[in-house]
Amino acid sequence: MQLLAIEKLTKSFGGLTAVLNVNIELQQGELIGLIGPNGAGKTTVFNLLTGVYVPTSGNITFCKDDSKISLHGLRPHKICKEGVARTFQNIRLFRDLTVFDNVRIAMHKNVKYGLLASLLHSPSYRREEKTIADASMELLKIFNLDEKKDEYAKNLPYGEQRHLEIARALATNPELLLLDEPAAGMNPAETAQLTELIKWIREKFNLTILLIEHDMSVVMKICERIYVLDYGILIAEGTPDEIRSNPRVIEAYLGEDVSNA
Amino acid sequence: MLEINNLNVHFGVIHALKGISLTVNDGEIVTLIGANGAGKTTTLRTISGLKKPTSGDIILNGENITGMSAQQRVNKGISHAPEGRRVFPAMTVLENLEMGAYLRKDKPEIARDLKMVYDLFPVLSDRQKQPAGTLSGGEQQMLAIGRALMSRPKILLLDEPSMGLAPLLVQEIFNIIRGVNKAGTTVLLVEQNAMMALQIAHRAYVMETGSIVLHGTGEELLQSDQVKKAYLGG
Amino acid sequence: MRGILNKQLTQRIIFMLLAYAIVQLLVSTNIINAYLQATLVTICINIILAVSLNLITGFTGQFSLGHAGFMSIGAYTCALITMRVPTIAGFLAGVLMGAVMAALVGFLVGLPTLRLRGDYLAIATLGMSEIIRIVFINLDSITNGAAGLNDIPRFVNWPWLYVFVAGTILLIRNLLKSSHGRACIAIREDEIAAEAMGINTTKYKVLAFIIGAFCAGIAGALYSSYFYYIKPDLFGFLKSVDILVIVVLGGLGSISGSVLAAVLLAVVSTYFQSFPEIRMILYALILVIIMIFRPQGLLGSKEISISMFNRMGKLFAFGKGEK
Amino acid sequence: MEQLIQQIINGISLGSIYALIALGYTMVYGIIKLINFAHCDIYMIGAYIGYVCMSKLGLGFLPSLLASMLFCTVLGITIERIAYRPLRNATRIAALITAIGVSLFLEYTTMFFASANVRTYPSMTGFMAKTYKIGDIVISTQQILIAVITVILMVLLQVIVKKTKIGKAMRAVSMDKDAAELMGINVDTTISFTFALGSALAGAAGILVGIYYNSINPLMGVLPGLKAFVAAVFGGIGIIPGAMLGGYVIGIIEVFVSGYGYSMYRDAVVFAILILILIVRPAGLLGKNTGEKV
Repeated sequence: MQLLAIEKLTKSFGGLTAVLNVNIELQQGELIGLIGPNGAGKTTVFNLLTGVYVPTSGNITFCKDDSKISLHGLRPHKICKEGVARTFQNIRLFRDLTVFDNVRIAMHKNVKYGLLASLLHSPSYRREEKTIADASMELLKIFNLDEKKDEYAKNLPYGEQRHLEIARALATNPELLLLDEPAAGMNPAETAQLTELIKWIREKFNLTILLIEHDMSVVMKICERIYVLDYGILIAEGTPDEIRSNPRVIEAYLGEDVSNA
Repeated sequence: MLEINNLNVHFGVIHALKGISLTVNDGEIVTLIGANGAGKTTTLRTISGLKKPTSGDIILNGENITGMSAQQRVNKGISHAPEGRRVFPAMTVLENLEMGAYLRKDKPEIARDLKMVYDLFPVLSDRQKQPAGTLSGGEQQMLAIGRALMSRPKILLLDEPSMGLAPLLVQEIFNIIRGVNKAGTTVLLVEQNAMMALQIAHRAYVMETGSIVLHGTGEELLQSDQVKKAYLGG
Repeated sequence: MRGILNKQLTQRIIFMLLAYAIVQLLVSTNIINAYLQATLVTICINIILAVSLNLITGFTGQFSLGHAGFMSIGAYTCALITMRVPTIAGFLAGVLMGAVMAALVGFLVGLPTLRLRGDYLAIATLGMSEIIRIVFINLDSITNGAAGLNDIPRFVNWPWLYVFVAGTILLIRNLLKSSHGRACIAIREDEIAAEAMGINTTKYKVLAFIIGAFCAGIAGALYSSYFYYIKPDLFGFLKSVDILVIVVLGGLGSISGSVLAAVLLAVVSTYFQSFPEIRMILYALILVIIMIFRPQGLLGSKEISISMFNRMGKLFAFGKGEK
Repeated sequence: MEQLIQQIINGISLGSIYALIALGYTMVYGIIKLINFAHCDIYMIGAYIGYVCMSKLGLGFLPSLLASMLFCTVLGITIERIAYRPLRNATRIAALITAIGVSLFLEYTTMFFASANVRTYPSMTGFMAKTYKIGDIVISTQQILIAVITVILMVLLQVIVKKTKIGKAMRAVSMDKDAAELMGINVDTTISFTFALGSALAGAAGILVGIYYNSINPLMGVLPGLKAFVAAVFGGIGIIPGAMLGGYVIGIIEVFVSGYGYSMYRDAVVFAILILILIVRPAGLLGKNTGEKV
């Protein structure tokens, strides 16, 4: 079943076209890679998907419960509410808040009690706060962060910050998860561990994942299909094996060494 | 050429460098590898004078430079291409390169070095008049290295030159580093990409949480089980 | 768990009643005389102002230099109402109307925050409050212009003050401990990430301004009612700075810090009354010196809580070794 | 028509003064991202120094101008060194409060020594007091002087910033302090130099206002300071030609609003323009809007 359809997506900044006529299609439950050289427009695609930028033209359709929703022009928080969550290329945690609060904040969209209830700490406030706390702890346990719940996010080691960012994205209870270079800055051992984790959370949370990554050991290993962007244009799409041997991709991005590896 | 003895650095209460010592010999490429937060960048920042050490000595060609300001160190021949490129975004490529030669007064020599940098990075020559902020990540990295070379350094400190670059560009950057070194500049290289770094380095140090835990030739460390397991994914 | 909660609640109530009773006793025995009473009122009003500005600036991260503008709207509204209806009902209606009017303007001031950040917002709010002041000066027929309003009936006494101060602190504290409050704090930390996590940043920024302005309106109303004389120049740029200084001095993001700093500054400024010529010079010097040596304020973003006293109490009770 | 030209002339005189002050705000903001609230008081002190030189020491206009610029330069550097440098890595709000503290300190110290009373500048005589009439339009020597001195100083400033090495260093430091330091630029010196330039211009503005309006007082800087800041924001803060443009525009608008009988609202109009500009074009008239990179 189709979950997301990007059709003829284009974004220009002034005279500069960052993304041109890009088509991407995700089926429910897929794990798809998006690769390409720096400045090819990968993160711009994420920013268009999550509403940080408004597309110059094109459609983004998200299919939920048999209804089709256009994400075009929606504010980021609306898009998050529809079920799209993301991580950021250069980690954007709430650095001066605790690990626990980072996750609790991301559960905001499901909170039902109103302003008055929160001013007066009514029974419905208490009930829901307890639910939020329990759910947050459960998530933190999955990432082995429950022991560190009162630690400030900025004090976590780098790898754990990346994990917390994923946990926080999951706290919004998404259907589609966008990961922007989750392995950046990790050493190979950490990267291998992260690769397993991504595979595992997809099963556990029944997710569809779109992944930007430079580390081919991750992309080639877990992605079912890969899209390749270069100068804002899709130059290839296919299985890891097809991509690895695609001459255009080798020339623009991979180089000989990697494709042989 | 460069010698560091028992260097300690603190950020408030955090002990970031715990008495590290290392040497870089004339003409070498020495690489510093290790996990995030191990203290690699702090080491470079302390050498170039952006961060003051709590104790320890930094010696350049026999002269103790620990107390010197960053400018004095540039004058003595240390040049640092920092993490994240840090080019001046609103200045043109040419102006950026000129800033690299800020302390120099020998106009003809500067002109020659400028030509040398353009030969090394032809793409920069094509984009002389373009603001540096509009360059791609790879081009900015080249500019950062070129700018660092414009002070005509004896030793070049490079911090994560491959970060965030596509595999094809990573290869190119490492080829350039090797070329710069062949042309006579000593290099101290901090890298996340341990595999590539060890392949081009003469010698290497491994850092963990503020200390140096291992050192040897690039070849030796490539074979070391400890390094393989932690940094090469083997 | 439930037992502890109740114990904490009881302690809190006892603490609050005690604070009320002690001051009431001091007032009725005239240890707090008329002169000190003015200081007490100033402290209370400043607490309301600082805590509400802290919600905007300290917790939601929206830099505002126009809090005095909101205050002046509360002050004028309440004054105009009580001067026509000089009864306790008129006073309460005045406070409420003052707060509502201020909140309304807060909503208008909050709108530019949707586009502005940091210093730009600070300057915009400063401009807005200057405009309010100039309008008050020029609405001669209603506000009596630059000369101001005189003979405003006085209804403010300690019990009323206490109700409004405790109410403000309690409501804002409760808000901050809820998901809505966490949404505000998330905006301060990283607006883009907050938005991406499903928080309607527009809504919460404007909300912070509305609630903050509402409370400032109350403070202004209390001011006009106690000091029975107001004029536009009382609510100029300097007044906004005064409030901001209390917030920064106490610690951005610390309610108890704001309370502490409000008390401290009032005491210091009362003491300085004895040397009027150099009072402002000293004030300026202290400001600079504190910022240089403690830029994060007295408490940083920490709170003084009753459980802290409990822990200290236990430490004394059990002596060493208790952990 | 003649009234229109007359008002433009008056607006340019007032605008010149705003522009000179605005330049200091814009340069300092460009390099350390601080709204230097004390800047308007440096301008006030410039006016007082001019007063002392001209009416107590009996110096002529030009020597007084230079003395006032020099004194303000030293004052600006000192303030930066003592009050702002320790806070360079502190939060923006702490730095802002410090700036406000310094501003209050200068105002009330001046009040302490010179009293809060208004002082009257010595009246100009001879050539300096001349006015010229073209039809119904009146131009005074002082107005010409203000316009000419302002233009000279601005050209000088442009040359320094664009052509000299220290000017390039200023640009580099404003973009990235660490990287600038790695080029061998002395960041502290560069920042001091920026304060020196801005303060010298404020000193000049102070004495020009003195001869133009004749009266000065310790709080005279507050409102022109705010308006000059508005001018800087109007043109695009951090952009030098922007500050000049903003100064002239604000000056002319203000004169027009007063000229058509709304002088009570002229300050409100300036602030309303500020808010409008910030909302419609937050980076200012000449600024480029650079959103945060995600």
